[in-house]
Amino acid sequence: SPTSESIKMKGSDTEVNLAVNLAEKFTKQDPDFNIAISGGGSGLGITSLLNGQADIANSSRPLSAEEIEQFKQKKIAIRTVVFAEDATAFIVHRDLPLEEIDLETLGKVLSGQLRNWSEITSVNLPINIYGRQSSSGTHSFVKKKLAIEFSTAAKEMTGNAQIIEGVKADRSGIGYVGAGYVAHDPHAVQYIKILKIKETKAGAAVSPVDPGAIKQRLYFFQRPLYQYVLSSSWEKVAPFIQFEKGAIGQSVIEAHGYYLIN
Amino acid sequence: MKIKLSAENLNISFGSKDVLKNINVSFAEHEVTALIGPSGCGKSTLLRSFNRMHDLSADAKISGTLKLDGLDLYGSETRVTQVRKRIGMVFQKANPFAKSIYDNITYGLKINDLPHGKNVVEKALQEAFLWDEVKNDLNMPATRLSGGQQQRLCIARAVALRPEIILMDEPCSALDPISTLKIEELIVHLKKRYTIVIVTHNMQQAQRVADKTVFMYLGEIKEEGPTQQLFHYPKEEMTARYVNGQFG
Amino acid sequence: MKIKLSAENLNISFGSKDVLKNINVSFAEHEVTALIGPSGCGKSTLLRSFNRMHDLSADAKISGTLKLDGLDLYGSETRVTQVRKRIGMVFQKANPFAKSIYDNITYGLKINDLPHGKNVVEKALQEAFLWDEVKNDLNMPATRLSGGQQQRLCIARAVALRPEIILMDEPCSALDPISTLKIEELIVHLKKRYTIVIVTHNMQQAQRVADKTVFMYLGEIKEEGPTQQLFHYPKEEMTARYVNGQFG
Amino acid sequence: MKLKTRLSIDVCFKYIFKVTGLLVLLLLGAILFMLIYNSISFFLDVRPIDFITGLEWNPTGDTPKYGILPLIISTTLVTMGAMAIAIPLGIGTAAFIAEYASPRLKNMLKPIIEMLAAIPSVVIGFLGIVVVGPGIANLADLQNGLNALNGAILLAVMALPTIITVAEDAIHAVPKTYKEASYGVGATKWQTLRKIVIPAAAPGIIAAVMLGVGRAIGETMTVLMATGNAALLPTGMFASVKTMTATIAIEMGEVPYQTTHYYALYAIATVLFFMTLLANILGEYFINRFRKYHAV
Amino acid sequence: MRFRAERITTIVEWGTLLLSTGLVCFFLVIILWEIVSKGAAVISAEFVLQVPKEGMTAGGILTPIIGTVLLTLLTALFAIPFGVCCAVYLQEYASNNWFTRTIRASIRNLSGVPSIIYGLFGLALFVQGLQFGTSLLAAGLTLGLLSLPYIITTAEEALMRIPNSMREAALAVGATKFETIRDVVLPSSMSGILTGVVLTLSRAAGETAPILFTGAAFYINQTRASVNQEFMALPYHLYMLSTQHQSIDAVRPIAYGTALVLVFVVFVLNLAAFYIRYTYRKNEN
Ligand SMILES: Nc1ncnc2c1ncn2[C@@H]1O[C@H](COP(=O)(O)OP(=O)(O)OP(=O)(O)O)[C@@H](O)[C@H]1O
Ligand SMILES: Nc1ncnc2c1ncn2[C@@H]1O[C@H](COP(=O)(O)OP(=O)(O)OP(=O)(O)O)[C@@H](O)[C@H]1O
Ligand SMILES: [Mg+2]
Ligand SMILES: [Mg+2]
Repeated sequence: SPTSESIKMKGSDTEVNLAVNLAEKFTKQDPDFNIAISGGGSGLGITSLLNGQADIANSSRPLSAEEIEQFKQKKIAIRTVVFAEDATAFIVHRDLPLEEIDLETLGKVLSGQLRNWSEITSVNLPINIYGRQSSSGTHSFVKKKLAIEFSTAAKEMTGNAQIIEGVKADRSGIGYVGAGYVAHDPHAVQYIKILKIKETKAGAAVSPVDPGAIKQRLYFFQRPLYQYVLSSSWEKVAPFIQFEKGAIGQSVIEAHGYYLIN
Repeated sequence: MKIKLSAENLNISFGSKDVLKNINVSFAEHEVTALIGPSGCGKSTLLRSFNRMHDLSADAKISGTLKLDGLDLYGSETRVTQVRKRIGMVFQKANPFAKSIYDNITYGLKINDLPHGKNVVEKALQEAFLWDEVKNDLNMPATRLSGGQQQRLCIARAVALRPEIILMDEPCSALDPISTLKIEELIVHLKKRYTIVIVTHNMQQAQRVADKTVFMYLGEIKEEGPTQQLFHYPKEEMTARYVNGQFG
Repeated sequence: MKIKLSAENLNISFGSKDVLKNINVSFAEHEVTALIGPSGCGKSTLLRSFNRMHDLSADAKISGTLKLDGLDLYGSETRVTQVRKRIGMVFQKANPFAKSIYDNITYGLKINDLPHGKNVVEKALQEAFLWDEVKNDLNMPATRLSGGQQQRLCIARAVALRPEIILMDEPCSALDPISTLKIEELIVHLKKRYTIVIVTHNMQQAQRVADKTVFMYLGEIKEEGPTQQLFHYPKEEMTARYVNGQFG
Repeated sequence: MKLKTRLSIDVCFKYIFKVTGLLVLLLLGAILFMLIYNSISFFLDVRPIDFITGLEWNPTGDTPKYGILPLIISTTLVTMGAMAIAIPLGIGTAAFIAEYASPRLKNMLKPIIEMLAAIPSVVIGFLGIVVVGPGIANLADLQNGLNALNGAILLAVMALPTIITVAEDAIHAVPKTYKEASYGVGATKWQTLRKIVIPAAAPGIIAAVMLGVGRAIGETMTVLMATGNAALLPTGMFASVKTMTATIAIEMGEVPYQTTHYYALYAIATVLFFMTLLANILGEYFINRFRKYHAV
Repeated sequence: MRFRAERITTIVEWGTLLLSTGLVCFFLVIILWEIVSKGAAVISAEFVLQVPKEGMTAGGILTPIIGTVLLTLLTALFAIPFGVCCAVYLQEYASNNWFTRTIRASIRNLSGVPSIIYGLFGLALFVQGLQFGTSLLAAGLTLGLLSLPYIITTAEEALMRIPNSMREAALAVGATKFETIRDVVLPSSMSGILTGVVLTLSRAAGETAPILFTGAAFYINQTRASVNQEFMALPYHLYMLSTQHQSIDAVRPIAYGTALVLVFVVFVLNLAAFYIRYTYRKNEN
């Protein structure tokens, strides 16, 4: 049967845990289903498609013009699936007296122009930035959205989880992670705080964990999550994609703190 | 008397070091020849060249002709394994295999497709005066034997193959006087069938066992001749000084 | 004659193996004493016990009293380093340090805070009849010397410290007759100042150099006495067989 | 068996050994080729001098920066920190085991060292996250213990067994006769150890240290997990550092193949390769200098 | 006076060495204590025999255990024959000239090459070049390459320890070179070679960096494996659980359990090496 053929799924770290849960649930329905899931980042997923090392690429960003060109050159046909919506949350330590932040200030913080919390809050602590490695999809997403270069003092953590760990322990830390990572982790919420984002200084503050706002696309750092599938592999992958869109799949996505497609 | 083994114009060097210089020597059948000379003069080197042990040293350069019954030992058609089967060797340092005593004797026999029953082993060990000491421990690792026993085992191993020539490099250096005496008896006994060349530091030993003695010095043969003549009426002053300037 | 070094009721065992049994022996000042006996009888073990080399073997058990000029060598107040400085040792196997020839001699001098100039080194090497052969290569690694040269270097190293006693364990076993003769001369020369104990397998050597000879057998002292008497009028039959049943 | 058969078997195996041998050498040689080939591709885009002396590593910026100096300095810092801990401890322990420990103690210590060596680097890295990191943060009153010191401590633990076993072997291999000779002229145990045993074992000990250095420079997982990975010029042992190996491990996952950034990672690997090579060659040089004293 | 000073220095000297030894032991105790005390809590038959569940926050680690076992087998299959043959070639056949000396030095250096570089090479050669894809095969070969220099050097050392007089003994009774190697050289060096092999494999089993890009996957939903598929491996699993997983606190106990199993696996391999060395040594003496 085609489903017993092994499927390779690679890509965004943001989506990898979700994919694992989906695969696990699907295996219960179809015990022959055979999948290998890896993280590594959106870029890895997409290049793996190009190199024939994956059937599905999870990506937290759209294809770049360059990548589209590469697919064309290699005559590789792919199909795009948007299967969830993600919001990037900015987190600080629970004790930091800061609830919301506007884009301009956030940009200054992350680019290293502001170096001490005293410039925007009442505490005198140096700002510690917990970021992702430069080639991560989330990293480039935030960078592009804010149109800044990250401070070179930013720590580069190898995953969302490490960022949360870092900020948890660091009163002066700020970091960014997929909203899903914090929304449903009761341990995390004890120690960290999710900042509300204002697009302008006067604008309304929006939380990334507010489903209503996300649905209305009000949160500034929100983005669709993609799955790119090799057309040649579509047949063996299709049942899984169907499953994602079905009732169980959708509930898993929600339970993970991501949002459904309108 | 028939010449069994000979070297003509033999030169050996290791790297840039000349160790043997234009050696001409021959060993007669059924005789015992002793090689004497001060330490480092090249006795072992000469002996080892006959069964092509220098093939192992990459930097050894050998020129000249070595012959066994007219067979060119280093000829391109000559098979080194056959040469070594015909020329047995007992080394300066005892080197038993890390096998049982029994297997030490049979190894060479098996390799060469010779009979290797228990009686063959017993015979070889008896010839080397070792049988009585080890007959109940034939399966013991040979490495557990004492130094002197190991040396006799190596002699037994060589003898078992019934070679035509036995080269012995100081076979008694690790032995006490009584075992030494036994080995000397053995040598005298063996020469009826084999041709024997023995390196020794011991002047008395040379006189007791050797028909002919060759005196080497600094890589050259200084003098050779019948043993009694060489010891008692040496032609060279160097020889006289070496054989007399000492013991008893 | 003054007793310089002595052992009373000495027993030594390694693990469960008794090697020396109730040894009583003494060595007189300015005399050469030879220890003879078949291989494995315990000569080296006895010699090594005097400068406490067995401290290195964990399984060595020693009982009895060893005295140097009345000082208990194994006493709790006795410093082993001082014992060893006063009792020089030349080992059965030559054991030069992996240093230059020069440093081999000066090492012990430096350790003991003694003058270690070039002249001291030269003197020591001359006493061991090695100076002429190495005077141009003092910085050469000692390990490159020939076996015999290494042994003489070890003698030089021991002599350099001006010990009171020199213990020599077969110092000539690796030497050619000429070097042997030189070492023997050296021994006879040294005994004017030092007390010397020498282990040898060579009966002639014992007779040439020793004032007194001790014959050991299986860990016991079978007989001792003035050399000439022991060799020519042995009291024990065992002794007679050992000193006669062999070489010319 | 007939002599002819024996001789043909002999020749046959000679070729089998030779061919497999050469094949292995070829494969291992290909590693160097791959490094150089990809590095050349990189240096077609970026000038070597900018690469080696550049103070900024930011390959995904709007104007990508490929300065490797911060990474080299980070690697050096962590390695030297590790060696400062591991060399004295290692040689001390080796000497203790070889010269002072009773046979029973020795039989206990050797397995301990081997167990330490057996622990995979990822486990050490894990402990860096859960034990050493928080420990450092507590003691030094830092927000976060993921820094160079953490990496150095962990690498020291990883390099120690190598240093100890190799050095102990070397010390143990010093012939007993050397020691006897030294005791024979009245030297104490300590003097013998320092002046005879350790010099005689020097080649082995230097080899040990060099192996340790090589291991520390090249260790990936531990530093990846424990040093915080900030691509800055490090300001001290408490700074987060991003070593060369960690850079490769982090970024290779996400770079598109055959891009400048991809080649840049191979270029880092090449530099890393030559750093370890240098350590080894230096070690070799000293080994040869000492070995001539041991030539028989 | 001098006597007392001497005794004090002796104590200080001795103490220094004892202290460093103590510290080294202390490191091991800490490591083991941390892993065993926290890991033992989650270890059970289920933990070892079940696949990961609930997004790897529950269940066991059977899949990575299987992956590590297969990976190590593959490594052994590739590295042992090639490594030993290469060592025999270098030690017994190749003449000792500048060429072989260079080769030998290169091999020594290769054993010092960082494992991540082998990962890069495996990616370039096996995954991309030979089109094995990210797979068990590619990763196994990569680890095999990584192991080769170790196996070659330890095997060469073992061969080198066999004194020439042993070879001469065989040659002198008329053995051919191959017979000498087969009957005398290899048997005498077997303990050394085997010990080196097993230790190298235990090292390979614990490696992470070389499999990062050559075939290790974050999650596999099946326990059956084949050489052209990706796999889970214990060290990679631990790395992922401790740095990449979404609920890092929820999986921490599993991470400890994984660490414990991993350490157990390599310890068992080491014990095997220890045993081999011990029995052979006993037989040799
Ligand atoms: N493989 C080798 N490489 C270099 N030099 C060698 C080699 N074998 C022997 N020599 C040198 O050749 C010379 C003669 O050595 P050989 O072993 O033949 O002496 P010998 O007469 O047997 O001495 P001894 O009585 O001490 O055994 C010595 O100077 C030795 O150093
Ligand atoms: N460290 C040791 N452990 C166990 N046994 C030992 C040790 N040293 C010596 N022996 C044993 O003690 C006995 C006497 O040895 P020793 O070396 O004193 O003999 P020797 O008389 O010097 O012989 P040789 O003339 O062969 O040198 C031998 O049986 C030997 O095996
Ligand atoms: Mg010789
Ligand atoms: Mg002795």
